[in-house]
Amino acid sequence: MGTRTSKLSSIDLALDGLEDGQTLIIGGSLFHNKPMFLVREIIRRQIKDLIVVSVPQASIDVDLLISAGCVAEVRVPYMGFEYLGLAPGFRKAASDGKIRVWECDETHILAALEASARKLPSGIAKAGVGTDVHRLNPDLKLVKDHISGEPLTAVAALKPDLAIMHAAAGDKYGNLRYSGYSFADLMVAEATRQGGGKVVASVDEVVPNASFTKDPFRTNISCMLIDHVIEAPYGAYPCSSHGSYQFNEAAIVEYLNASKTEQGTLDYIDDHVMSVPSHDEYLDKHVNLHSLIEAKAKTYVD
Amino acid sequence: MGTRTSKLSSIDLALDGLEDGQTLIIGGSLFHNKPMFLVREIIRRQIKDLIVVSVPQASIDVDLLISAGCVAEVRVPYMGFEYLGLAPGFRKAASDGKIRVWECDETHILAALEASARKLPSGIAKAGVGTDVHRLNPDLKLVKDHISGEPLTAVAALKPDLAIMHAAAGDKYGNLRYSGYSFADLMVAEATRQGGGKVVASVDEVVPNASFTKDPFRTNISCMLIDHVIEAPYGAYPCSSHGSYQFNEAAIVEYLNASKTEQGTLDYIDDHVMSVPSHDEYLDKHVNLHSLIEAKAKTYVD
Amino acid sequence: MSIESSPVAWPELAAFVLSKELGDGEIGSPGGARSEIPLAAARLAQLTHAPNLMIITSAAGFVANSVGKAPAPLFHSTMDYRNIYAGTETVLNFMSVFNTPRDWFFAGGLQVDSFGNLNMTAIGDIKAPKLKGPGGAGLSYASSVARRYFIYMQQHSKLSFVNKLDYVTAMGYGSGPGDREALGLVGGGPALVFSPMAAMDFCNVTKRMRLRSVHPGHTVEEVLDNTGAEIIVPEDVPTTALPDAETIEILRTKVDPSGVLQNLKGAR
Amino acid sequence: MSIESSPVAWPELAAFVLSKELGDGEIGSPGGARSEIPLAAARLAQLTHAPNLMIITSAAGFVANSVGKAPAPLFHSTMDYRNIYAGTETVLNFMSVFNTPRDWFFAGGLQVDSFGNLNMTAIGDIKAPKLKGPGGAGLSYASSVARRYFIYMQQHSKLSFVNKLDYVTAMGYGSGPGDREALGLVGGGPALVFSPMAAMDFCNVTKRMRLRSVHPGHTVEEVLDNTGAEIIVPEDVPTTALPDAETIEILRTKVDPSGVLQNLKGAR
Repeated sequence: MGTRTSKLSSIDLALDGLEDGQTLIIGGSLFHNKPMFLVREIIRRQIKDLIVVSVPQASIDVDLLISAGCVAEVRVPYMGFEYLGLAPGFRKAASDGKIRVWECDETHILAALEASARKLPSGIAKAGVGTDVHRLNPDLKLVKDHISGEPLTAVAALKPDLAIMHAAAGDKYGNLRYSGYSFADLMVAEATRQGGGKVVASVDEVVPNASFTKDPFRTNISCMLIDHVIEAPYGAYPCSSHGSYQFNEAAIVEYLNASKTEQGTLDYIDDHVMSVPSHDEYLDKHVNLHSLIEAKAKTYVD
Repeated sequence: MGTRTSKLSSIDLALDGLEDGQTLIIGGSLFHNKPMFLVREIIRRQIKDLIVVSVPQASIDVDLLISAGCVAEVRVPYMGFEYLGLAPGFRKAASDGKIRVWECDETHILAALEASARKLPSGIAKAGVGTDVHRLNPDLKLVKDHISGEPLTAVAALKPDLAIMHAAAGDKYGNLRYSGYSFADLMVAEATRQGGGKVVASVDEVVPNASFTKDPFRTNISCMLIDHVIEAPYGAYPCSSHGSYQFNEAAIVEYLNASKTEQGTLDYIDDHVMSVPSHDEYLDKHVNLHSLIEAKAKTYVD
Repeated sequence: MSIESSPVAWPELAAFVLSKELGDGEIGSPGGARSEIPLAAARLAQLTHAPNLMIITSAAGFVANSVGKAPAPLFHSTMDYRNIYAGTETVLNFMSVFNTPRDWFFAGGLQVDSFGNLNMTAIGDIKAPKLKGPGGAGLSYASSVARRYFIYMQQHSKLSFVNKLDYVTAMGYGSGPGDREALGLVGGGPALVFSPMAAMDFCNVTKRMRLRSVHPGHTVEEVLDNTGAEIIVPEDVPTTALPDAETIEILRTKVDPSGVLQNLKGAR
Repeated sequence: MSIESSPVAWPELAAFVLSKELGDGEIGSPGGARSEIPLAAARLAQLTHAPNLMIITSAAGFVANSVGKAPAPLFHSTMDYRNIYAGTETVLNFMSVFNTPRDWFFAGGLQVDSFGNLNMTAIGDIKAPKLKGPGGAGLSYASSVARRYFIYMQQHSKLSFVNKLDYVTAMGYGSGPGDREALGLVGGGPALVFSPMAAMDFCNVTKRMRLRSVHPGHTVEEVLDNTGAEIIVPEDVPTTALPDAETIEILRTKVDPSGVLQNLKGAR
């Protein structure tokens, strides 16, 4: 009898094949479950001209990639920092014409991902009808419904080259479990895997396979969708691993403040990414135990 | 401060509005989670000419409705008893031309339900391309994809008038939890609710609302999709409540054997449905404690 | 009495006014700009006149009802994990979020016009915009399906209330009656616009925005001076009613016990 | 040695032959007629040459791998709850079942033709069929997307192997090479047909069914006498190889410890 192959990978193996100009999709939403360790690794590799996708919301993950010069096109329905403000890198790059913005609604991206997941050529959404989005984004096609003839938006299947996501726990075969909400990560993995791309997950903790078999209803993403698992404790930091530890608001505000000037942005990227070649070094330099204890405590209410 | 309204209903209230010719969708699959108590109630009311939908599989639920003369049209991708054989009532009625059969693939029904759930006019599937199904079922339209132009099957949103389903546990507001797999029940509830129909669930046990708030990740169907909850212990019998008790194979074989003759079918319906006007009387007449203990035990392996 | 001297902070007034729009048994999503306010509005409605109202926390898939539950703090974000403790009974899988009813939702925008159309895309030329907005989010989706929706504008100015949007991100009433129906938009369109100065609804006949009430401390003239959109002004425009003491009590002890609304930037 | 006198029952032979078709790291669904056999085939593959193979139990959404787990009995149905104990690591939500890879699946049919097209709909006039089949199930879907698939025919007769189907429920190779590609069917089509008498594959060039091996106790002549479809018969047709003792041991102690396959109706 053979044994199963472990998908626990080095970062080099996991990001092998990632090239300039590819389509990268990032899991999580807003400040939650963002695979920030993997984002920093991509920046360190100085990959250029990425088409970056995230749904429903992106914040520091995509903004940092933009500021670091990795991005040619943004496909994100909401790029911003919610109650903390707008996305500085995104705003500036869009105003300077340095990135293309693929204007869209959540349901356009989801329809495109779902089409890929189901091996269908395209998906449809009602969103867009009556708006300017078809003019702004020619990939969104105004069509007539096959049956009723009413106007709809059609969009081709979206097949990312690489998906990155962060879960609270995983086993060495790639099964993933989240403590809180998993947002669109399952659809992200399905669409990428079915579209022929690669799916890489970082996890706060590698747990035994038995942890999944004893309660398979709790598994959020099956190992069959995952290519590589990397153990990266606090790998979402400064974002949350939803339900495990809260995002660090002060650390996110630090990014926003730094991003007010070009030099500030460069300094931030140097300080938080380029000068810390490994996750361990990042944690040593930027994350103190006290803030982690607080981040854990902040997932509860009295 | 007001109080929340209970959705615990009498069977009369729950089935109020069900009329001849309406579209009825039934949850569960094969021998599992079939709301047999509700099926028997519908037969007792002698509703006629129903369009009956179930996905992916139906067995004794739909077959009994057909044999009892309640059905005009069947929309079920697989009508049969799996390893126990073909569906006797369905086969006979189809051969005699007494029912219409809406030929289809699973993905056609799912696309039609999903369209309703999303308030879209239609859904698409690749299934059907290269087959005779478009000729046999004019509701399935062979179309060209909006983007690629390749052939696809389009199907209009399906909006059932009434959905019936069975869960292991529910609270009085309509939150539902299954012990095992919930098959397509969530989509059934979503499509029916979003399409303007009514959703009725029987549950083996009514549990406190706190049972859902303490682990909301385990809730299979939200109360917002459910109109009526009826407590009916062993309400799926002789089918399983998946993970709670196993289906009773002997009781299903009893139906198959009885269905070999017309008189046998009539006698079965009289014995199991018409002569037992309430669920309590049904349980008293047809279900013994020993078989329930066995059915529970059969959900485990050593 | 002006809002400055009133017993409630401005976000509390917003939550109160919006809560009154929500009916019992309805299902909807807070969200949009400043989601603390719509989330508070929905919880306040549950704890006052709408005990059967169900909240879906937008993209986080938590379905909640606070009635009879221990009070939980209000958080800035509907995606905060701690909303799990605020009466969450179901966590929807992500795709199911889009398969559930929306009797209402809340929207924000960079610009709104007099037919309730919204711009979240950009101000200025799209190739080099003066202000790039955060994007369409789920506004176009939700505005197409929701039975009705509420627009929350963070600023009331001639730049935000305009006659012509730079870009239409989500369609309200288009250019007037019949436009939604002609395009097959099943939702009913915007019902109310709330700004720091006033509340506006839409005329049933013309579908044009109409001044409904002016908040304490503001005047009709002031509103019009700051509105670039052509709106209907009835002869009598009442002052926005403040919540009574009992409602304030519920708001401050059960909906927002930690005073998030009172301490929002610009709350007073 | 005939199958009657062989050490394995006929469903065991089927499970063995099919298991050898499944590659390591693949993902697929048992199911179809007599799902005990494909389920056993997949588990046997996991426990022999394909430890990374993942089983999706069709419409029940259980994703399983038996390697290193305690043996669990084989059940007649892939929907049986007790499959949860057979190495299930994930339970997919129902719609996700259709968003996952299928390197293979198993199909059955009332009729199959020489290009692997299948009829599950009916025999005879559809308005009053001689035999109404159970319906299309998910055959058309799965046959359109799966990388390849296996057809399991319960009977080998001129009524089940035919030149022209009464109805096409799922398309195999249509009427020959290029038909699938022309219709945009991304899956590769049928790879193997297994019957009580023989195993058949498909010619790479013509896409026509081809006799691959004849089971112990049967002859090429017998197969052709019972085949209504025009199939390719190579000069040398080997006898279907039986499993070795070690494989039988694994099958009987780990895959099917309660002997479900040996006791299937018509197993001997």
